[in-house]
Amino acid sequence: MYSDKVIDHFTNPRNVGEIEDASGVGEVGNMKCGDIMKMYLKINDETNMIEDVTFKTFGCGAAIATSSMSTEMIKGKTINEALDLTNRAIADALDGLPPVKMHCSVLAEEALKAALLDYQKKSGKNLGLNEEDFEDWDEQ
Amino acid sequence: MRKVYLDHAATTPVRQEVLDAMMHVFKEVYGNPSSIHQFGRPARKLMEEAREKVAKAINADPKEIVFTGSGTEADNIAIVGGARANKKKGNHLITTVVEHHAVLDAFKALEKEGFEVTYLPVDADGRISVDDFKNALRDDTVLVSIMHGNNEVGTIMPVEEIGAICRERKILFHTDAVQTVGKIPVDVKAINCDFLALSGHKIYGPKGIGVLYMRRGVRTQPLYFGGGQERKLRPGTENVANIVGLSVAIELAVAEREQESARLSALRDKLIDGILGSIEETRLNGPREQRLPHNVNVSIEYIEGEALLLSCDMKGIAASSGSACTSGSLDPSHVLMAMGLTHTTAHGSLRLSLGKATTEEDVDYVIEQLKPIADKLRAMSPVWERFQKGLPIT
Amino acid sequence: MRKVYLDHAATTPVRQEVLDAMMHVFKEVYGNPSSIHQFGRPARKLMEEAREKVAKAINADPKEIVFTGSGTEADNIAIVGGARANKKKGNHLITTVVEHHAVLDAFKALEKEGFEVTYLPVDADGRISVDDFKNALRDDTVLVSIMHGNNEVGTIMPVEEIGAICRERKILFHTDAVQTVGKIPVDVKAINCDFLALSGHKIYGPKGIGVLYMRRGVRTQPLYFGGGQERKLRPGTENVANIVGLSVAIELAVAEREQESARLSALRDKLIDGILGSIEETRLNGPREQRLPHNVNVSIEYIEGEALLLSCDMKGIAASSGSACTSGSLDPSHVLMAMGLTHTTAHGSLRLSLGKATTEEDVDYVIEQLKPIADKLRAMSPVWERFQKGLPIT
Ligand SMILES: Cc1ncc(COP(=O)(O)O)c(C=O)c1O
Ligand SMILES: Cc1ncc(COP(=O)(O)O)c(C=O)c1O
Ligand code: FES
Ligand code: FES
Repeated sequence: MYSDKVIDHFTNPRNVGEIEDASGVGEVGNMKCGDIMKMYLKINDETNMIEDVTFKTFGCGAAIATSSMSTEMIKGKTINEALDLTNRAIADALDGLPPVKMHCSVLAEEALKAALLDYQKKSGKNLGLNEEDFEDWDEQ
Repeated sequence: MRKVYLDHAATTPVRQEVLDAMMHVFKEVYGNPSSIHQFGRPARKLMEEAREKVAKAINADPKEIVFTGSGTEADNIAIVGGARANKKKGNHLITTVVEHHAVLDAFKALEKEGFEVTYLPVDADGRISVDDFKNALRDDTVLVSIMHGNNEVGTIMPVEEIGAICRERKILFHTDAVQTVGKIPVDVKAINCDFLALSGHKIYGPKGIGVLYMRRGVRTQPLYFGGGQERKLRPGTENVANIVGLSVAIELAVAEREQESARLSALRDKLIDGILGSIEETRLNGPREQRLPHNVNVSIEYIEGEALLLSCDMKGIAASSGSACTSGSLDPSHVLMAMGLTHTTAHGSLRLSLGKATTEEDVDYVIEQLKPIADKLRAMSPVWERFQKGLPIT
Repeated sequence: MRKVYLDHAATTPVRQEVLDAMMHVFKEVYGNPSSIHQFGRPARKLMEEAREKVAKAINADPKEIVFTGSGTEADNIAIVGGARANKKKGNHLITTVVEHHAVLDAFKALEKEGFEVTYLPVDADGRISVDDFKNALRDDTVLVSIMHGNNEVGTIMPVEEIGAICRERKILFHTDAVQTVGKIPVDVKAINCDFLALSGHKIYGPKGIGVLYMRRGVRTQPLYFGGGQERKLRPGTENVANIVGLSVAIELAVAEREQESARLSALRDKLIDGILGSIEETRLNGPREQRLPHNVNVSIEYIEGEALLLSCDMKGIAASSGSACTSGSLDPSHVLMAMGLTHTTAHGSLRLSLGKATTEEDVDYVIEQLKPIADKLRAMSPVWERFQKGLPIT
């Protein structure tokens, strides 16, 4: 059912935890199954570099694995690079997900964007993120 | 690694005695039971002997036994066939909210055909109240279906009381005994049922075979059409090997029931106590008393069922969960929700169903393994974080 | 005494390769395919591999394969489900008078629901005419079911022509290929069918398993309700052992088809010629050409089928008959009657269906034994007496 990579990230999830003085925190619930993902970002205000990222997830194996993979994919990257990350790219990086589990990868993308939105608010920078877009997107 | 199969409520391995009997059929008795020649006659004979065994196991008459292709088929012929065949007597049906989908979806289909259905609620233990049942009865109630024992939380229903009331009022009463046969006494006379459904693969028999008990004189109608097999209720060449297999399985299950159920009940209680005692914020789903001997169902709060199952699987422990994430569907188990659990609690449910091969060592192993699994998943859980910080959990 | 099983059209023994595959499932892969743990996953995998094998055998896509509990179920889901699901497109259905009861009785049930059914007649060989079919077509024809090969007399139907017409007019076309797979090519693309039914136990697979081929995009609806198995079309825990068994059976049947069918055709013709040549007043039922390779059906005039079967049985020969006396029912075979046989001729019919184990010696033995049997029964027959005296026979 799950690829070896999914199982690896599920069994040994990377970057689990909280960041005390996070630059941005995003928590989203995927309404589809009532699962929750929370992402913490530590961003360098000068370089726009994501220096640290952690997550916590209440969800299935796919949800945990995509959370873990997404943190690996953005750690050390810039905000702009992180903004380009899609759930499909995360799923691909895990060698794919079963069709019924694709929606779980949306959770990871959403949590990241929510954390960046929080950073946008806190930092006053304009990342081009827009709260309403979010809600629309959430319902899709 | 140790392998601990604790999903006997989902399906069981075929026991050796059953396999041997089936092998005999495959190798020696391959004729069609409808054929009158020397290859067909022994097949017919074996089939009728099997019917006698099944009848005896549930205190019925062989003429009251219909072999079907699954437990689902037996439920459907009783409910859908029974309601349709007796439509002119009334339009109202009663069942419960915690039935297996083979029953629930049959009633949903009947609703679309114009029947009115009352779905009885359950209490926190998953049990209906006989008073609710009495209040639901109407003059036009024709058929009632209440499961004998619940497949998810092991709750035993008061079917004898329901049966007595139905018999008195001449209302057809079906009970789904798929989970109870071989675990608690299943006696069609004591239950006073008109229909009863069984399945082979829950009692160490083969998959793809079921039994419909149908009391003499009761009417139903087939859902499939074809040859005259099984009194036209289940047309198609009879699956002799599976019929024989099921009969051996049920005979042994009933013979061993008392002793095995006592053994399982003790293991069950040890497992429940072990889990509740070692992992904080854990609750038992379903009752302590009047619970099927092989069923353990606990919610380990603030973690999600599929993740729990996968973690257990990696330790060799096979279980199941009422979490929606297991199936990728929207809602968690309708049974747990009907019992009043919140979404999160239902999501964190774990069903461990014990069986013939389960040992005390298995139980110890599970108790020992479950705690670190729960700790690890909770460390990842934002809901656990909220709980620990005393924040509200939605 | 020699034992000659010539009732392969009724059912076949399970071949060793199939048994071995099934045994592997019974012993090693007993999980429920819906379970996500290490016991369930291999079961799911085997099931999906089986689906691929079956798809390949009939030139379909694995997504188009639905496992059912029998050939009867496959026929019913296609016909009853297909007609009901497409009811708003039209109310008229077409089939033939010589279908198996699994098809015929499904249409009878649909008539009771308000559908109009045209039953196409057949010629003396048991074959429908394509012109009759064209004439029967109406603007509101929604579903057609024409069997691929007849189980009683071996007639092969012009399904490719029917299929092409149906496809062009967007009418659903089902064909019952229970008797043809492994005997003649069964290719869903060549036949242009929307549905096709198969059964395991006619091809040296187990009883109690069937396949419904369902072309992508085609709609039907279930007749039973329950779990989500087989896209909700056949709910109930999957019979993994039988599914795997059927897949091995069909793979081998198709691989061996050409060679085995050539062998059987030669034996079949030898048997036909031998019987017709040695016993006077005997006729072949069904065609000489375009006949299934394993089917012999002869009427030995002026004797009755059940008596004939019993006599054969005493000589170790297992066969079947279209006589009403075999089943104790009133009318002899609807197939033979539809072909224009008189009651007496239909009563004296004998079906000998050949299979893998049939040898030339078996054929010789039957030819040799049949003559004295016929003589003996005719000596007892008042009808034979009338015939010999040149008196009219009613
Ligand atoms: C032509 C035909 N259709 C359907 C069936 C029914 O198959 P099953 O016995 O698997 O239900 C049979 C055999 O009995 C058959 O010969
Ligand atoms: C209570 C109950 N009823 C019905 C069924 C359906 O039985 P089967 O899988 O044989 O169709 C099951 C098991 O799946 C069950 O647990
Ligand atoms: S988080 Fe629920 S299905 Fe993945
Ligand atoms: S003569 Fe006895 S059934 Fe026909």
